[in-house]
Amino acid sequence: MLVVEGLTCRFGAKAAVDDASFQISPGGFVGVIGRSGAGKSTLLRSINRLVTPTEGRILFDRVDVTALRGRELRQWRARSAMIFQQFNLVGRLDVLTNVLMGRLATMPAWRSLSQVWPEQDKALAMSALEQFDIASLAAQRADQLSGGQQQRVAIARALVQQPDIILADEPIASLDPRNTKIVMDALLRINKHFGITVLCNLHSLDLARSYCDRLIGMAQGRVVFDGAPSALTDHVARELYDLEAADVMGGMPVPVPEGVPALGTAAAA
Amino acid sequence: MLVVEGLTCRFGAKAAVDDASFQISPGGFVGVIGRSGAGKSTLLRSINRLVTPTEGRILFDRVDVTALRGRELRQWRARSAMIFQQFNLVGRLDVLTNVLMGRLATMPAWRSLSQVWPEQDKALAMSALEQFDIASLAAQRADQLSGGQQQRVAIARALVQQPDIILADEPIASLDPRNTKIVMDALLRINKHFGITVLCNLHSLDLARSYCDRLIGMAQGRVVFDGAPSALTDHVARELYDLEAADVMGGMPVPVPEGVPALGTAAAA
Amino acid sequence: MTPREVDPRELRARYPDVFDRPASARLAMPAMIVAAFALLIYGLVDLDFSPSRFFAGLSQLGWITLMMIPPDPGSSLPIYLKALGETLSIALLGTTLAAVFALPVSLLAARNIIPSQILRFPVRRFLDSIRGVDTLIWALVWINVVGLGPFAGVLAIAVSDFGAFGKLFSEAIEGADQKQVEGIRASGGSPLHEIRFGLLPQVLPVIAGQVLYFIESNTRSATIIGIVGAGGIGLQLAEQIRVLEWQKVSFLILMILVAVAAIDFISGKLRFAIIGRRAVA
Amino acid sequence: MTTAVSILPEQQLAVLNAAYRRAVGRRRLRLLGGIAIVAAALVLAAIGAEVNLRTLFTYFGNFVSYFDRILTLDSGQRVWTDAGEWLWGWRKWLKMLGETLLISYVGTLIGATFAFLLNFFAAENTSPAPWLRFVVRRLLEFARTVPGIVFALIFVIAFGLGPMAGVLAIAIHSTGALGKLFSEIVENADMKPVEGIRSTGASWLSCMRFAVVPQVTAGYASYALLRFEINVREASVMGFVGAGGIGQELVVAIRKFYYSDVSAILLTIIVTVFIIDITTGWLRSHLFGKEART
Amino acid sequence: DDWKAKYPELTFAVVPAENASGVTERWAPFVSYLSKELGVKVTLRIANDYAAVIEGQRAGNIHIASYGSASFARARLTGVKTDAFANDINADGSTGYYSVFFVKASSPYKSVDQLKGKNLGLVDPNSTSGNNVPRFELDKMGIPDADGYFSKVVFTGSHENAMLALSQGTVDVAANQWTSDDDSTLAQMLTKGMLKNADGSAMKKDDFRIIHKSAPIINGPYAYNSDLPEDAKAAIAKAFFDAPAKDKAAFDRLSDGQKKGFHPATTKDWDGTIELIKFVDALRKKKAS
Ligand SMILES: Nc1ncnc2c1ncn2[C@@H]1O[C@H](COP(=O)(O)OP(=O)(O)OP(=O)(O)O)[C@@H](O)[C@H]1O
Ligand SMILES: Nc1ncnc2c1ncn2[C@@H]1O[C@H](COP(=O)(O)OP(=O)(O)OP(=O)(O)O)[C@@H](O)[C@H]1O
Ligand SMILES: [Mg+2]
Ligand SMILES: [Mg+2]
Repeated sequence: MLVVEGLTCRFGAKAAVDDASFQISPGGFVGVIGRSGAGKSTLLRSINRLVTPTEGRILFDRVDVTALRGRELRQWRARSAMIFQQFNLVGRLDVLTNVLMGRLATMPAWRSLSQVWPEQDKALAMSALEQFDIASLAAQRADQLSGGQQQRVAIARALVQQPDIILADEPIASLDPRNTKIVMDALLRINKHFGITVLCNLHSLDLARSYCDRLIGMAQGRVVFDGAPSALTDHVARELYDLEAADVMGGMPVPVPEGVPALGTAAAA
Repeated sequence: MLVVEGLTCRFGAKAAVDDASFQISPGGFVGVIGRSGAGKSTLLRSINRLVTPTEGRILFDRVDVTALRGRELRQWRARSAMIFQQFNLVGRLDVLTNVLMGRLATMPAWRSLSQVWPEQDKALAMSALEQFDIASLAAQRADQLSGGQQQRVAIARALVQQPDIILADEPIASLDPRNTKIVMDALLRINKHFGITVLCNLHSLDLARSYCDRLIGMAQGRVVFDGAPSALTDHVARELYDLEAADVMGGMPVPVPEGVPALGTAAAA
Repeated sequence: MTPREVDPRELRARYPDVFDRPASARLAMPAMIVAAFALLIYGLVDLDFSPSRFFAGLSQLGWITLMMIPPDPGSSLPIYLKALGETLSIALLGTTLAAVFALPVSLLAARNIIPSQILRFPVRRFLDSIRGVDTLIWALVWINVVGLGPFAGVLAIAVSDFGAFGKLFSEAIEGADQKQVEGIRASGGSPLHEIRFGLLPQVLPVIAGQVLYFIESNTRSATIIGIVGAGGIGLQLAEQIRVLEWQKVSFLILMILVAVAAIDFISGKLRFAIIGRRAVA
Repeated sequence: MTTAVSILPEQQLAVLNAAYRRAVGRRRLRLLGGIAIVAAALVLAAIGAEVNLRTLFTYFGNFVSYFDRILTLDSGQRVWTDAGEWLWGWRKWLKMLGETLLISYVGTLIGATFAFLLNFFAAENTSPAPWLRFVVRRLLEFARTVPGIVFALIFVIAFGLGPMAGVLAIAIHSTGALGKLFSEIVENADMKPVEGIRSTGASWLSCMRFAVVPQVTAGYASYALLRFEINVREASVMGFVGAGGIGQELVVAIRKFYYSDVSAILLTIIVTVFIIDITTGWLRSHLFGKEART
Repeated sequence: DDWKAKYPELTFAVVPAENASGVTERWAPFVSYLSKELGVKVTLRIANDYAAVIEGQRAGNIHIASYGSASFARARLTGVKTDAFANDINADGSTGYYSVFFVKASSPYKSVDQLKGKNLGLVDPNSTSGNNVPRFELDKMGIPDADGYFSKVVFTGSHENAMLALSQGTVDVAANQWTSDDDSTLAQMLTKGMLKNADGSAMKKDDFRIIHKSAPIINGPYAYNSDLPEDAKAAIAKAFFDAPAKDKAAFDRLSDGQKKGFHPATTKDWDGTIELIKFVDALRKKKAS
């Protein structure tokens, strides 16, 4: 059970997240939607405690995550795996080592520092890579991969953490349809099979509606929508994205434009 | 008229693009689709001459782009604007200056090096930013922006180049639906109004079908499909993505999965 | 997701080079470390390091330190302050000159700007030679031109730091992120633009740090400024050490420490103004 | 000309431009202020340093005079016409160079090791606590500010005369110098990978090992090798403890005006610097690996 | 006075003495006295290295210099056009100092010939009293090859280090400089309490013994540029010799009243030193071959 109470994160004067409150019961698959700059990434980062909230509390299974320190904080981070929008891989390490980073919290320091990885951890990492079709790249440096390949490495790293909750920040932004499906299915599978909570920023409303049990809509740092995907009416979506409803809800298959859209329509909408 | 003849780009032993040939007539809006690692980015980069092709030729309006050097090469780059998958902004410069980088080729060196930008260039850059809703961020450093904001800055930079052809590498990967629409509409508008050729890598087949006149499908560096969107049959798409046709063609609104997909289906598909 | 689902043996068979890396790959790094330490141990033995002597001497270590307490400038404080000011200005001017000349040359020595090994080679060897020539020699050379005095010190510092900056700057440039440069190149920017807008913003904090460090280092060290007859704080310090005035020595060291800390502070401020504040670990 | 962007109406532009100018103006003002201060300081320094460009240009011809002399043998011929006479002491010099290299190696390695251990505490973006950072930074400043001679003298009194005292002094100074430079490299590193690893619950140590170290090793290597080079040339401390080596030999030749010896010893040192620099280049390209994909 | 028009400014270069502090303060009053006497501006330059002074005089932009004996000889030998005109008179009226061999008083050694196979501590290769003269003296005693005669000859780095090494037993005999019982490196170190017995108690003068004293080494000269006009040279020399009388305060400041005045001298007075330097130079290549 993840409880977020009055969470606020400020950068200088700007509140990236502003008094957000919600609860997620175990095993939920929750999508976070909203415009660019709405504070979605910051919300996820503050749950993982990469950003220290300015105000408010985060509880997980009745433990106050906001108050954790030292070893316990690290254990919380290990339990809440994060997938970053910009991958955050270590470019100069090879792919396998990048994935093995997900196992760091489980092994004694001497093992990891001397890079003597346990056999079963290596096997776990390899199978995660194989699951996303990139096991053959295991020995390559991460900064030589294509965008989609890097994204999949980052997802594999999160999965080998064997977390209780996954915080995914646009995990499919750079993926092709096949990999989008592989990744979303994998998230769904571990969510349903193992009861792992998933909190996922998504830009595609259609994906969000297909996969999520529940959606949280953000605008300018505030939670402005919280409910089942079916409750996301045209009206709400229009508010959320500041757009003509048809453009959002019809999904991406925008009717092939007849005339050329004038500049004004988009910019002034 | 862009003509690509037998283009091959090798990195070591690996051919990222392998003997690709096609022609694009002026004013075309062509989508490049294919799996991750298929060579889409490398294709675009070699047209802009950021990667030197190992073999083959690229002609634009009968000029051999592959043979250009020095000043002429720079002018070709200015004419073929590139939008990068990872934005490639200068993180420590402010947003407006980043956009003004698109005007470098048009002004004498002393002006740009001393950062005395012509008024009309500033106006152009500001208008481009405003068109994408981020004029208010003009004075911020690029590395402080959210992912989607950065992407829009990168697109603005490409547009102010006032190019003859736009090479867009997944320009909407990190964008929300509203901005996706704004950006794709902007590309469409300049394509249709001003006859600027657009060559655009896309992961969303639906978007590709909605906006493009023609699609080029790549797999393992080779061009395996070239035709109108309507010619992209289930069969071809399946080959291209190595997937069940329904998953690709139905567009992203995957039917809400009933059972949990087993690991095998995705990985072995 | 869990290892149970995949048979490790099967995985192992499929990716042998991941699980059983060849001995040469596995042992290369440890072998290099062992070799480095073997040479260290050999050096320690060869240089008469003996732990017994070390520990026997430890007890005596505090002795001079005790003589240094309390630091006391005697009546020379105004002279010391003036000397510190002189040294600072010579160091500032000399180092700035060196940096101004080194920046363009360092571009010629950087691999990502001049890919041709043949063109880079002479530039790098030129920089090496300048560094190889002792600062004492540069001082003598400049004395022949401008005579004894602080100006000769400025020039000597400028030349010898030029060699070091050329090397350091070029290596900072080689480490820069190519993506940003490519962004400029793709919009038709000339090589000059790539450097000005793509590279400089990235390497500026590194360069600023290095320049400030060299100013600090030149302030600390006595050699050139003292040799060319420009006085300075280093001369005062060398003198007090020579005549064993420990309290004055410690006072001078404290003064220099304060100056060094001040430069360190400015350096930090400046670099972070360029880098921009970021999440702190 | 093609226009991909339509210019906004005058009025709207004016508002946006004004906002931009306001935001940038403050920054630009501060920058100009900074430049003005630096310029003023440089002018003051130039006056204080008795800069005299007229003398410089009038007598610039004398620049070669010293080099002219050190490249001349006692017999009045150029040094390279009689290599045997010029390099008469090569056996001795090579032996001294070898000793010096060993001393410098030991001193630099010990110093670099301590600098490596300390620098993460001194860097703003990786230091676990501000007070620790403050303490370590002051410690490093102390280590490089106290003159090597003072340390050498203390060590001579404590441990007796011999290379040990000099090596320790070099090691301490190297720790201070490298510690600061290393920490600056760390401060310039990309923090995204650190965040990536931290989010997996890794300890501070693991974050340093896996996210920071891979990014900074190349920079460390080049600073450490530069310091090695400086320590090879460094004569004063080692001369002071009676283990002069090649640096001391050079200084003696300079002071006794054994001109051709000066150039001959310089030659050995310059060749050594060449080798070190080439090694640096090789090591760095090795550490950076194949150029990262852009 | 046409030389003043040609030389509106004279540069006076000084290298700090090994055992005195505050060179600047010491010399400033004297230089302003010179300036007043000569009627032209005199600039004081304190260089930390004789090589710099020699190069400066060679290039002609140092007009007056205070040299050490050996460095003056060196300057002459390398063709610098400089002429000596005076040197210092010590408190006891002498114009020189000595290089001596110290041993510990508790040791049995009474003369150098008892020290065959023992360890010798020299100062540094450049030191007159700590290297050049000792080698010259040994040569005169019939020991041309010190490195073969003693089991080890070490450069200790400084005069202080040589005494330290002797007190710690690292060397059995140490060369050092000595003017009188109250004026030597040893005396200075004893006052500072820098020399200690193994038990930590301070050592005394009686704990050391001098077993050999060299011929006097003449105090270093004051020299002017040979190219200066004769009347300028005369004016400079006169200003020096008049100093103790005309501006006693400024003169006494130079040595805290330890020196009595300037002794007229000519370049010839350093012929002996030049011989010494030639001897040392001859050793250079002999040792290697
Ligand atoms: N470190 C920071 N310093 C200053 N401002 C920041 C920082 N991080 C985020 N912001 C600002 O906070 C706001 C929210 O950013 P965030 O990255 O959470 O947006 P987002 O919803 O993830 O957007 P996107 O969909 O484009 O990724 C943005 O306006 C951003 O500019
Ligand atoms: N500089 C390089 N060095 C080595 N290999 C490279 C380099 N650039 C690309 N590659 C390889 O070439 C192949 C094609 O890469 P490319 O970036 O063109 O793929 P893509 O189609 O854009 O994929 P994505 O959709 O994931 O961005 C990949 O396997 C990649 O690993
Ligand atoms: Mg985001
Ligand atoms: Mg790509």
